[in-house]
Amino acid sequence: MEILKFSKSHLDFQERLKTFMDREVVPNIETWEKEKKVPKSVWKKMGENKFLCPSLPAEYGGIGGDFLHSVIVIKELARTNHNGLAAFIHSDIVVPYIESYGSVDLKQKYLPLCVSGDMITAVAMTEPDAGSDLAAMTTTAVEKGDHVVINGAKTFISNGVNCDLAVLAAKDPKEKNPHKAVSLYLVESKTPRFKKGEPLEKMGWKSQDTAELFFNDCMIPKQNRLGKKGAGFKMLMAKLQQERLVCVVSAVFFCENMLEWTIGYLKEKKRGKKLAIHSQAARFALVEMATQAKMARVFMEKLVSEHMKKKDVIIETSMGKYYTTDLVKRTSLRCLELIGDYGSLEECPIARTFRDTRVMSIFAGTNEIMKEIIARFTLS
Amino acid sequence: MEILKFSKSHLDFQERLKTFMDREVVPNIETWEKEKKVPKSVWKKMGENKFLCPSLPAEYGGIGGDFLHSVIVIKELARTNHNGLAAFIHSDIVVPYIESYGSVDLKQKYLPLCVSGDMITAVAMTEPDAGSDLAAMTTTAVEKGDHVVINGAKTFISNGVNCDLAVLAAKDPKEKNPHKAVSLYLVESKTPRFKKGEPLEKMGWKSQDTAELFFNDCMIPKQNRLGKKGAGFKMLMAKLQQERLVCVVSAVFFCENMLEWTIGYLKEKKRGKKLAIHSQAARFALVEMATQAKMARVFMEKLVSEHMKKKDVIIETSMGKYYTTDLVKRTSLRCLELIGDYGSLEECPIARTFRDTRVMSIFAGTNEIMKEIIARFTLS
Amino acid sequence: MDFDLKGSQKEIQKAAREFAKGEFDKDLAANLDKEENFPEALWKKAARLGLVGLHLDGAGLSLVDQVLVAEQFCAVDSSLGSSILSACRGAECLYLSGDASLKETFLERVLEGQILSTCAFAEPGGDPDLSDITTTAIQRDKMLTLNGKKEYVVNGVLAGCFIVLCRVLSEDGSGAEPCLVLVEKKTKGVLIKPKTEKLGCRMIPVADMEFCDVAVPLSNMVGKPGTGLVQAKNFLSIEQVSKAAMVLGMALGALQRSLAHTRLRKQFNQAIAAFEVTRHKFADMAMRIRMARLLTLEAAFDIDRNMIRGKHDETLAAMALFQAAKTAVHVTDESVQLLGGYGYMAEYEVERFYRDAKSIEITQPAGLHLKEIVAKKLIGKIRAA
Amino acid sequence: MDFDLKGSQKEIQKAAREFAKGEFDKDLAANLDKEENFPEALWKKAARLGLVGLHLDGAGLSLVDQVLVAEQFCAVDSSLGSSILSACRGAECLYLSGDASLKETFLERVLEGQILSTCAFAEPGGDPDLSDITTTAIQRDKMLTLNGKKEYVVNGVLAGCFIVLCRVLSEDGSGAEPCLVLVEKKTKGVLIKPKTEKLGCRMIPVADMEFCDVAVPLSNMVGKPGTGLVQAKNFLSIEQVSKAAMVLGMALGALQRSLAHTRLRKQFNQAIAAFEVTRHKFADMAMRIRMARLLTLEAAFDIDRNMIRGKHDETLAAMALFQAAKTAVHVTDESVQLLGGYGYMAEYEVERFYRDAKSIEITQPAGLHLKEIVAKKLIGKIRAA
Repeated sequence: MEILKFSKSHLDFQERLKTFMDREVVPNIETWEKEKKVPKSVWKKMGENKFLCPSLPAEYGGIGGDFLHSVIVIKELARTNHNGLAAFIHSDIVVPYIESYGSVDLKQKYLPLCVSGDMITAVAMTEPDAGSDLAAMTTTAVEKGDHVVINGAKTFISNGVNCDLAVLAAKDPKEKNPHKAVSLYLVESKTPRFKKGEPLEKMGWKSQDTAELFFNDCMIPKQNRLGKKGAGFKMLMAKLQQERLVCVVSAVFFCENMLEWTIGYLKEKKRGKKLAIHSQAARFALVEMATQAKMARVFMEKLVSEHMKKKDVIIETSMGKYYTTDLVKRTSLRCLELIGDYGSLEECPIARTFRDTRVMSIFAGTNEIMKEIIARFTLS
Repeated sequence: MEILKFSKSHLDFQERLKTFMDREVVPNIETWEKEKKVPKSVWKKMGENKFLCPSLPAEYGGIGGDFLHSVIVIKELARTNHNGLAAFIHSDIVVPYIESYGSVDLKQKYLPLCVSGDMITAVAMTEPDAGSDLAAMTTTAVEKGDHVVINGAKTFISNGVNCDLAVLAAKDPKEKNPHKAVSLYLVESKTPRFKKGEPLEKMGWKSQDTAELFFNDCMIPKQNRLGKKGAGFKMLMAKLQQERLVCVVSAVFFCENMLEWTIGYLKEKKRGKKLAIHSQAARFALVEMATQAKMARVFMEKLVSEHMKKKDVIIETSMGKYYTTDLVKRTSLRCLELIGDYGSLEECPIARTFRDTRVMSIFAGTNEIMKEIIARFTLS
Repeated sequence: MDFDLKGSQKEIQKAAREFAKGEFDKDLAANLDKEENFPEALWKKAARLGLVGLHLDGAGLSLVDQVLVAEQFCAVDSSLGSSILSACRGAECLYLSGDASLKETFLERVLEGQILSTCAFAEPGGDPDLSDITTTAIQRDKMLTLNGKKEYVVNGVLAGCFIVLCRVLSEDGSGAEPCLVLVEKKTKGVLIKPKTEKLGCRMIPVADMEFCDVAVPLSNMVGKPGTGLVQAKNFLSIEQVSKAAMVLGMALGALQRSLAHTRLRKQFNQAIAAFEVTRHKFADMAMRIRMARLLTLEAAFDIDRNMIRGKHDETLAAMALFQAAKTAVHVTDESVQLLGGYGYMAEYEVERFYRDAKSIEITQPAGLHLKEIVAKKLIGKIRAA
Repeated sequence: MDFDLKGSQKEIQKAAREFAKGEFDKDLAANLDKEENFPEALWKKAARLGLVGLHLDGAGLSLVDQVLVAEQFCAVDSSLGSSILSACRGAECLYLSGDASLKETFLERVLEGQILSTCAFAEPGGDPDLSDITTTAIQRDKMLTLNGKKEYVVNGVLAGCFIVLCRVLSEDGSGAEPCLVLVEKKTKGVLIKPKTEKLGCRMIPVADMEFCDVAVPLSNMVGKPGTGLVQAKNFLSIEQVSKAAMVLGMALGALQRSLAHTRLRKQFNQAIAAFEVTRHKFADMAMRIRMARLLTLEAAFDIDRNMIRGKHDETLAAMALFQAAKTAVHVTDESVQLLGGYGYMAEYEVERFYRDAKSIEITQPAGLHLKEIVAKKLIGKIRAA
């Protein structure tokens, strides 16, 4: 039932990545979860091993791969069952803005650093009072001569503490049309008057340095704007397909991993005279979850395949985003029910997956927003 | 998001079929629903127009098509919103037994008549006290010299009243191993001591002549056996993939049709100051149903594609069978909720679809049986 | 707080069960369902025994009793039960707000099983909250002249009297206050267009109606002008509870049938009821029925105690119907599945229970509207943006 | 049948609400959750006010009162509430079956907030119905010697006394009748292995236990040998109702928080609570809470009235916990979603309510086992094939 075809070089890449994860990531996760972030050194090692931005061409130091490399990274990160080292946010969500909309100068300056892991990136879009509602954004960017002055605050920013470079969405306060007011800027974290908050206390993504960012008369060079002035909204829209697709891919792998673990556990777990796996109710529950995961997998693969052919599948990807992130939540809830007492301890990996995946139906546009979008495009 | 590729000749076939349905089928459905069967003449016309058994080769009068022709027939039949003229049971479920397991003589004798619509076929497997449990079958076939004597009763037989030829499953009473006891026989309906019951009163499939069949010392020639003696169980198993796939294909099209109709209705229906389609709750409900239908569609197309490559996808097809027949039921229930009062009248097409599709999670192996099978193959 | 039924309640329950078990015939039900006929003889018999509208018989409303009867009737037969119970539909308006003369002329005849009654509130394309009623009753001297259209009127062709929600206007067009007016079927200008071929509840006829210059005496007003909407909503609350009880009965009846079937029938050498998944389906059904039933009884209790003072909580009835209907559709659907091929056959009844429950679930007041009633009170007014 | 609370019940409800609102501190809760600590000071204060184990204070069980308190506590704070309410876990066994001396020595100290109590029933790999208990208590003279393992013992490290389900044997190995025995923590041979890093209810410690030749006086038997399983099941019924009440409180608390948030917060120039889909989510949550709450109160009522005579319906408690937990997980999950990004942040509390509710839902007695209790009675014995 496979749709995606992985080449020998993809599989080699995956093997190297697996080894890397087993050696450099898995043994450190518990520490990172307590420290609420991953060390920058592991990003650097990811870069050294060519696991960051795999689709960038050789001129920037990349391996000139394709989106299947991204799928592999997402898959192997899901296997580690943590989300601190959120490489896909950097590689597949943030850096593509620079690649697609940056000037030649910006690309030559920053992309090699993104590939090498010297610079970790973040996208600064969400604000305390404007979640999915871009029109309500209040961060301002006023262009003055060769500079741009930024004021405002952003929240829920993944890689917020570690980031060296942020793609920032801000509004021209003079432009009244909200769809023409937003521009995107590259802001280095060492810029004066750019302050980062502490990592936020969250239900999950414990090792993820999600934070608030503050800009107080923060001044950056004008050439750090990505694309045309006022084109921010369009650029954000154009990148949504890949951003949501990343969520779909990740959600599907988390579903598969949870099922694999839970089946293994129930095959070993005694409940009185019989093994837990021999309960018909448990078996049906597993079959139902496996069926939904299988259908989601086929759908995900088809989406990836269409995306790689540059097709517009934004509606279908939005469907996938809401459906699979809801599925991963339901799968975690139901696996925990089957596991029982042991699932109430953090020792049980599904406890963490439950906490970590819960955010997926909230970020990158809540599932309610997904449904609104789909409705607008299909019912009008 | 398409996976299946239809050729020009497929599309021509579909156009001809559409015209045929509009002319010969749709205007008569209400009458057929009241009469509890369709006239044999419409089967004959289907045959004359080459819509029966499209995958049979020219030597039997067929057009030498492939399973995509079957998909087209299922789709266009679903569009008529009735199930009396259950051509896919004949073409894709029953006749394949003859094609795969019949002797040269049997094939030459019967297949041309199946293609031409002179003979309507049925599969006689289910018994009053043995639903999905083949081992509990009690109909016996005793081979005596050149003949076979059959005794027993079958129930819930689709095309039961109209059928001219039945593929009958019966047991050798001397064989104790239930998996080796069953053989398949071709029984012509004109055979003495083969009696048909009246069409059964059902929740739906009103124009379908589902009936009981009775065999009382019914004698048929020994050469009417399909395949080897005692190989019935294996043959039934081998044909399950296509039988269940037919259910999946049909269920998906019924989902799509219901959604299309319901969206159209809500776009016209006034509820006080606004149109029903402007209710956010209704819109989300439609989006959720459309998403599931879309995912099921992609899964179905992938299954068809693998099936056509002769791959073993019995597990995935069983997943599809339970999931899509459950989905079609849930879709009908939810569409009726959105439609409201009008849905409580038979005039509303969804009322009939609701009644008709309800049987899909029961026939061809109940959904509980599907889950048992999937569990056995994936959790052991 | 006390969850036990009183002695008198248990007696009523028993009387209803015995009547239904003794009188409801399986073949009759199958036949009436097929032919879309009302069980006239059974209705009259039930009325003679005081089982029709028994909640309107005492010193105050006793909807709890009515709920108990509805459950028992519909458990024995979903269609016979629901049609008999709907026979005096709307008589509650007469009971609560009709004057002595209306009560004598109509309410008594309804309770005695001489005529069927009903309400005609909803209009084509109207808002489910009835806020945009356009049917008018122009007042001149002692007469009202009605004009307007109503849709999906339950008991359509059969009812002898209709309680119509309209706006009463003076001759000069002023006023337009919502009011209930009783219209007899025989009155000139009352047009009834039956809607036949129903999906479920086929023994309960439904019709669209049109009033063309229908003249009725002023004394046919049920309550004063201006009270129409409140009265209509009160009735709808009562109806929501009654319907909730009916569908719960259907759920119980389906559960009993599927339980009996699966206890007897074997698959793979084991009774179907012995499989864990089957067992848990039953547990699930039993839990849902029990919860929806408590909610329905609470709503009935609240109406009995508080409606007369206008202090009942209208969200309870909406909750009860919403949940009971959802439960009943689930349980009847699951019962069809548990009976397998037999479940799909008319002879085994559960498919009819399923169609009946589904029909009640989707006909107004239903679904989104019921949720909106609950949400409105819970969330309250939100300051404008 | 009467759905209104009595005056005394309303007073208890109010007292519990006032205590929780006055004493439960948001930062304290966040901190204790993080550090996995028990709110000792609050527990003692609640005990002093008679709010710990108040159902064991009067002439008979009054679990309905306990349900009302649990709801109020857990609505104000899921973790503080549930941990305080679990402090006297198992004291019901002493209340129902302990002799005067056990009551004086232990029950009073538990109710006064001097020690925590708990039950230790389940064993590693054991059947959820406790039919295969292997912990033994060998009787010699006036002493019992306990050996065996227990798992997931609530209040693990903290409890001063454990009520242990074991089989009492004579020295020659005969007997093996199930019995409850009270074991003090300080007794030699009691090994406690804490299980830390919990997913939810992190203020309630849990531990595995081992008894190695633990000697306790014969007078520590709670009830007679042979009554252990019945007593254990009675306690589990009580616990099921208590847990149901706790999770319902959590659901209520989450609902209040998400309602407040969405009424204030705007998206696309409209309060989130004004969107139809949001409104219907609230309607749905309110309905489910109300139903599960009725079921929980009915189960408590039934136990209060009938347990002492052994005539209670044990399926009610199982139903109540199953449905209440399902409802609470749904409502807290939905609340996280309604708060969006904030819902995922610890500061906004609902994620903690969600983890707490989920933890209760999945720890024994839970899920499949509860359904089996219901199914067993509903379906009854089926003739063997």
